[in-house]
Amino acid sequence: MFGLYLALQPHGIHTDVLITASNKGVLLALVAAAQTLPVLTGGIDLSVGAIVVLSNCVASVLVSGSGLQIGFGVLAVLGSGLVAGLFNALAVVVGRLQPIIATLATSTMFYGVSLLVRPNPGGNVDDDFASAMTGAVFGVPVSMLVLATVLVLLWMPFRRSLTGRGVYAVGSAEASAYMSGVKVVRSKLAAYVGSGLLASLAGLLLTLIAESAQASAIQAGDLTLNSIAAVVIGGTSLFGGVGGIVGSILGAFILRTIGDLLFVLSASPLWQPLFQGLILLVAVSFGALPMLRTRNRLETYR
Amino acid sequence: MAQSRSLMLKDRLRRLDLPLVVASACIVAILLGGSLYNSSFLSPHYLIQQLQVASFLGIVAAGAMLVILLGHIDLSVPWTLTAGAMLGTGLAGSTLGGVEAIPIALAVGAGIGLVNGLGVAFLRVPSMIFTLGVNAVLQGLMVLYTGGSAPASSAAPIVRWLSGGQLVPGLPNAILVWAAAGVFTTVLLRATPFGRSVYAIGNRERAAYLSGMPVKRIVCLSFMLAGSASALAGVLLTGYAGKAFQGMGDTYLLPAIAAVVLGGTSIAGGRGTYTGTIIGTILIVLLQSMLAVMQMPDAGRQIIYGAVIFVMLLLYGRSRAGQA
Amino acid sequence: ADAGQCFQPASSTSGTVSLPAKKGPYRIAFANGFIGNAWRVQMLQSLKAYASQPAVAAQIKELRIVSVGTDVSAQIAAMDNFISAGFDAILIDANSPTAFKPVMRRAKQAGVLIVSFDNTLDRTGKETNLVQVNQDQVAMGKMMGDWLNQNMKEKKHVLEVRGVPGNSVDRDRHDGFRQAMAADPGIQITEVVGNWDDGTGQKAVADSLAVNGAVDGIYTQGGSTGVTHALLDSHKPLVPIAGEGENGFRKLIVANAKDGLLGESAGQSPALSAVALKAAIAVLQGQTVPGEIRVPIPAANYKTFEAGKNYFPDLSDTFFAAHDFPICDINMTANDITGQNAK
Amino acid sequence: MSAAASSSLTTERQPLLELSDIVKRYGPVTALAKGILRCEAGSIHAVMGENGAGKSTLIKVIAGVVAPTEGEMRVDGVPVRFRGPADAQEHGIVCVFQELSLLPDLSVADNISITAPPRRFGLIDRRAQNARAEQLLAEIGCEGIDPRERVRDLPLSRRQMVEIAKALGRKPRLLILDEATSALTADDVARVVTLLKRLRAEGMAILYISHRMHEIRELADTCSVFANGRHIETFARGERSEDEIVRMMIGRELSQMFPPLPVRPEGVPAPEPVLETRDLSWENHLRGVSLSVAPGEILGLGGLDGQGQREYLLALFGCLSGVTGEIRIDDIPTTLGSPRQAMAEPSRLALIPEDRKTEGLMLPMSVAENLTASTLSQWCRGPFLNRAREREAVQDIVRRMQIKAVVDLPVSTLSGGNQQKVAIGKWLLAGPRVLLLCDPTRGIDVGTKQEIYRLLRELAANGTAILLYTTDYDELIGLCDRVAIFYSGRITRLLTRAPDGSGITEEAIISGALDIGGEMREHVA
Ligand SMILES: Nc1ncnc2c1ncn2[C@@H]1O[C@H](COP(=O)(O)OP(=O)(O)OP(=O)(O)O)[C@@H](O)[C@H]1O
Ligand SMILES: Nc1ncnc2c1ncn2[C@@H]1O[C@H](COP(=O)(O)OP(=O)(O)OP(=O)(O)O)[C@@H](O)[C@H]1O
Ligand SMILES: [Mg+2]
Ligand SMILES: [Mg+2]
Repeated sequence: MFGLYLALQPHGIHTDVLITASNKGVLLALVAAAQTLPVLTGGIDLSVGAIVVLSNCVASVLVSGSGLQIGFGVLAVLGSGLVAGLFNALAVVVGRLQPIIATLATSTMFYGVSLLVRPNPGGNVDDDFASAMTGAVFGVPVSMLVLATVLVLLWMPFRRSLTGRGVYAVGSAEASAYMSGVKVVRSKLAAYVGSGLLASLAGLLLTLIAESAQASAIQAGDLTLNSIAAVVIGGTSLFGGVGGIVGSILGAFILRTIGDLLFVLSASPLWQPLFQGLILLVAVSFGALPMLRTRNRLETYR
Repeated sequence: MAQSRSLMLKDRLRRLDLPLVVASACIVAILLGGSLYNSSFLSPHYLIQQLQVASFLGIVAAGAMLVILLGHIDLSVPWTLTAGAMLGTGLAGSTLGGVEAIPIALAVGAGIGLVNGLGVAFLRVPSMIFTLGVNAVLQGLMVLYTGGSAPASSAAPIVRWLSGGQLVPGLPNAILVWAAAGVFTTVLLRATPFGRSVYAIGNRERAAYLSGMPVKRIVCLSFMLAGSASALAGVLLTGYAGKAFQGMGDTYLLPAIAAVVLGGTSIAGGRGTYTGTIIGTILIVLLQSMLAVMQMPDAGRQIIYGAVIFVMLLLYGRSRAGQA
Repeated sequence: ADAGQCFQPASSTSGTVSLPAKKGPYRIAFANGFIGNAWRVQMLQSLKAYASQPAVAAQIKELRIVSVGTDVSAQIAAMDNFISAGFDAILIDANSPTAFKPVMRRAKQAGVLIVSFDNTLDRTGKETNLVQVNQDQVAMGKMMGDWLNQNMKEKKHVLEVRGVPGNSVDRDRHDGFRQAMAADPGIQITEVVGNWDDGTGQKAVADSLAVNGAVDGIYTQGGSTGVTHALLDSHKPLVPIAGEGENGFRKLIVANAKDGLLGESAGQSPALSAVALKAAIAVLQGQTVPGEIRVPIPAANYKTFEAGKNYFPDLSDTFFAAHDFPICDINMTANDITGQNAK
Repeated sequence: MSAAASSSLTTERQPLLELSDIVKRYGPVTALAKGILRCEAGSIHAVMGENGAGKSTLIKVIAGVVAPTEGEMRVDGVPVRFRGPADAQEHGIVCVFQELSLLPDLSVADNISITAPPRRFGLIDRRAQNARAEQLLAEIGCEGIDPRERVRDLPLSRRQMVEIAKALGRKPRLLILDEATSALTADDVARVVTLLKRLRAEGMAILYISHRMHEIRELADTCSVFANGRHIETFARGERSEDEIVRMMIGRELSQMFPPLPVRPEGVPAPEPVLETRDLSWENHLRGVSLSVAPGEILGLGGLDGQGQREYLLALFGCLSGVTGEIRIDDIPTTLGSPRQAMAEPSRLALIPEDRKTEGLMLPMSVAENLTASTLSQWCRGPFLNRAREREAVQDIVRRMQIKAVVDLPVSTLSGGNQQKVAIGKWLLAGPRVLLLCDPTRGIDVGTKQEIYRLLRELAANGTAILLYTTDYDELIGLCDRVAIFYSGRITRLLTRAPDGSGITEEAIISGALDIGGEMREHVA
């Protein structure tokens, strides 16, 4: 689909198009990746969007000044995501709250904090750093490199680690996992904290793209919903235990491309939302096809 | 036997009443706390007004709860509500004085619900994601509808009467409509095979299917009822706000879910009562309203709102082990 | 009326924009953000209505419109797409006032004209290719405040219904209003958040009236119809109310003015999109226009309301009555706009 | 306790595990009132008791899944309190739980080394892990299972073998099997038995729970009997006759296990079949099954596990799509597209599914609600449920089936046996013409088993046609009028009981199950 979109570009593939397309694609991809971890445990994180916005606001305050200050700023941003994620994790693991509703509550709080950090839109972000991170090296968008790094250095090892497999185990059958001596607590903690971390990375990227921040509840909500859509399109089961981040990243790019198709197929503005909605609906329904194929009706019931 | 009866009593307490008790206590606490800030939080006028506003959310929550009991969720509430309101007002002629807005809205809601139901029950797309897509489609349709044919949007007098008028002096009719919806929901859930099946499906869909329950039909029906509930709330809302407008449903999705869960319904399905949902609704509405009129930066509002819900959940919203 | 009157500078210091003249007709794009409310829909329709007027249509080879939703990065990407697709000018209604510095740089390099309106951008000073078309939000807030000051019987207690928190338009209108109110420090001002949304506004005002008691005047940034209904339903004395430009609001004022519901209605006009297009064409033709264009605020009040002219009994409540700018030669009738079918 | 018994217990050797007066309460329910146990290295200790006796609870305490309410537990004489299963495993105590603890979405290999996989550079080494799984599976004679396969795709019996392999992989000092053989076929059981004997020889302590007397007879060195949560007696093998044991367990004599078979008087013609299938086929699990069952007869479906018996029952009950062939009810071709259709007139089928926890019951709902789940419309007045009538029916069935339960408590609080009774009782209320049962006595104690056999015979006598799939040869021989042996989706033998009672013999069943004589066909996975 992405290819189709690029191919349909009236003026061929232009690096700026590539860069901005990948920037916004990677942004959603990171949020989708963040969403994937809790979903794999059979949970969900409705606060990823809020965490993105929160770290966006934090970054717009801290990522400026000398190289050292920028470095600390970045760490602080990731830290904010880490703390938010930890908060969710404790709510789910220690508080034993249903993730969907617990993160619903925390997202409101995170948004509130974002408003504290940034009551009015704005912020000063180091131009050079921003343009460096949102530019390209040898024609490869830096954001893509960041994404690749996350995949290779974080996800792949994690998936092969005991805790990582614990995440799948818990999502597959929590009671059995517990009975088999799987480190239930550790795995769940890892999932939600990791989610917060990736979300804050997305928030950082957003800040560098926009060189500013705005505490927008709408954007938080949209990001969360899109992340869930991307995860599902990417083939991760909302019941947990099946799927992975790679799929979600593809899902994110597909989702973004759905939006971009509007540029090439110039639809009348009033029809655009309808088209996008329909394509989204079709896209998410594709995941259902295997279900339709099973001949044993029992298997289609939980 | 006597011992066993005391058993089931304890069990009842453990299963249902704790949320109701805590939530009710919380309502009282909020009111008292508020009355320290401003005594008129206890004035009948204010309280009635809250009930009137709560009736819209309460009706939406009735539908949301039905779907949640099945172990599903309906994220298409915002634009189902809006579509019901806009089409209801837009398509209603003046012949019957606009009262046909209600059947139209109910039909629209049921239609949308049917689409949701078919997608969830037959295509087996996870409800969370399918209803999300349907919501997007509906937004597109409504944009097209407003843009295409600038439709009439002001509520007919009779619709205004239905939500603002007072059949019983001092009591806005919206509250009566809510009461009716409440009775309907409760009877449906407690005293009909349909209701029993809803709980069964929510607990173990496969066992329900093997017990010969018409699982798919019940899922579809539930989504249709939920859609109609949202649409009905939409019409009442036009009556209250005087007009139907895009985005009028945006502020109802999350509060509805919160109300259902704070009312003690398990988000995983299979457990919960509408009585609880009513209390949860009132709790949410009061909380929102009081925070709205207290003079404080919006950041504070958001944090307090989230924190209160969070603490309530900690008090009784926990999933028991073994349920895993 | 010539363009000069239309393109009034915000201030003498706000500079001008002129680019080397290009030969028309032009390829112009509009990167819209959110679309899910009546104002946005009417704004799009006004744009198309204006663009389809023969004189204007002659100047336009292509008018490409996309609505990208609320996501900042998506809107930035949209602009980059248009830049690289070689459009002559790009209109935007920005999702964020501050998020576009980088893409503005790229537009400047590519020599593409950017015209932002409604939700405009915070200038950094470097943008020589940016024209901003708006109504002065601060002035609008101040205008409302002043009108209330003149029309309130007593001046003890005022209710201010604010917009979406964290949004710059809300910030500006609020500042303007407070400037006006500062004239009389004795006034107690109660604030509630209305999100520019009828439902939210109505609920907030109803509750505030019930709890904090009657007021002497109300200023609402938006959702005026809902706010007015709240006042009408509250059984409290009707007081002057300053609000937005919704047709429904004006209907209510007309209906209840005799009972003391005096009303001032000045709104963000959806026709700003048309003015923006007009400005874009002007600059592309080589004219020099102010960098910060401030179109007159289309205000009307209970004295000046006139059916069929500035309010429309038979049109939808959600229609925004301030739909034209005569001095800009933008005089589409309400029907021109609503008649714009979806094709 | 008899002198003999006590003397056999006073061994000077240090016991590996010792429990004294363990108590476990779940809120109001006392699951275990007096848990006493003593396990020694190199010996197999069998725990017996009827359903709800507290065996599983005892096991869960030992395995650290639940913390005891009272009492002390000693490992190598040292008092211990486990924080969780992980903790118990540190002490070398490994358990195969009655409710399997496998992870359906993970591969067999993943499951087998779930906690301690082979690693390279700190990361899980897939290849080594598969090799390890293969070797462990081979040890228990399951070369057939592919380590890469998802557990979800395995039949229950295979899963139990995987579960056992998983337990072995943890090099336990004390291995606990809680009804781990309940779903296994005879030859799998044989494999497990030889394995356990070897492990005992290697000095492992084994705690073995089963309702199958002959397994215990063959394996156990020591036996402990539990009844309603209390330890009754512990004795060495051969000290007690089986009748004595049964009496200890269920507190009464157990007369003949199977009810007497009916004898049809001369001249009375055999009744017309109510249900008949003509070469019924589905995917590659059913390959043209033609069979018919008449009112009053119990037709057994035998053969190795997973030869299509399950699918046959599911097909009849409308759970499979794409079934070819013909189903005739009263000799009229009928389509059964869903359970709803199957249970309606004229067929009036009922299915007691294989897995009561996920298919038969809605565990969190009350016993009463479960019992009436299939017949709601019967208890309606107008559109509304008539609680009084519903209650009556429930009380009646509870009495009739002697279900030990408070009807308003969640069915999850019942023991396995009583849960199964509820699953069956639900369908008795529907008064089916044809009753399909899928291994209904799995994990059920002798007493309850006998009740169920009586019940089935009684139903048959009243004109119900019964199709019974079971892995237990004794049931086929003792209970069934005819037995159809399945092999890779076909029927290889149809055994009919001769008037002299012969015709259905262990030899016939086994040779049919292995398709000896029939041309060999590929085995269906
Ligand atoms: N039956 C059960 N089913 C599912 N989860 C359970 C069950 N019983 C307990 N738990 C959860 O598992 C937690 C203990 O799990 P576990 O023993 O894996 O901790 P842990 O991960 O080993 O701790 P750490 O990571 O610090 O070593 C309990 O706190 C509880 O939340
Ligand atoms: N989680 C629980 N809550 C309440 N009661 C329970 C729970 N688990 C078990 N029980 C009760 O404890 C008693 C013993 O249960 P347990 O499973 O140990 O019996 P069992 O000997 O294993 O029976 P079976 O042979 O059927 O497995 C039963 O009466 C059961 O109802
Ligand atoms: Mg047991
Ligand atoms: Mg048990």
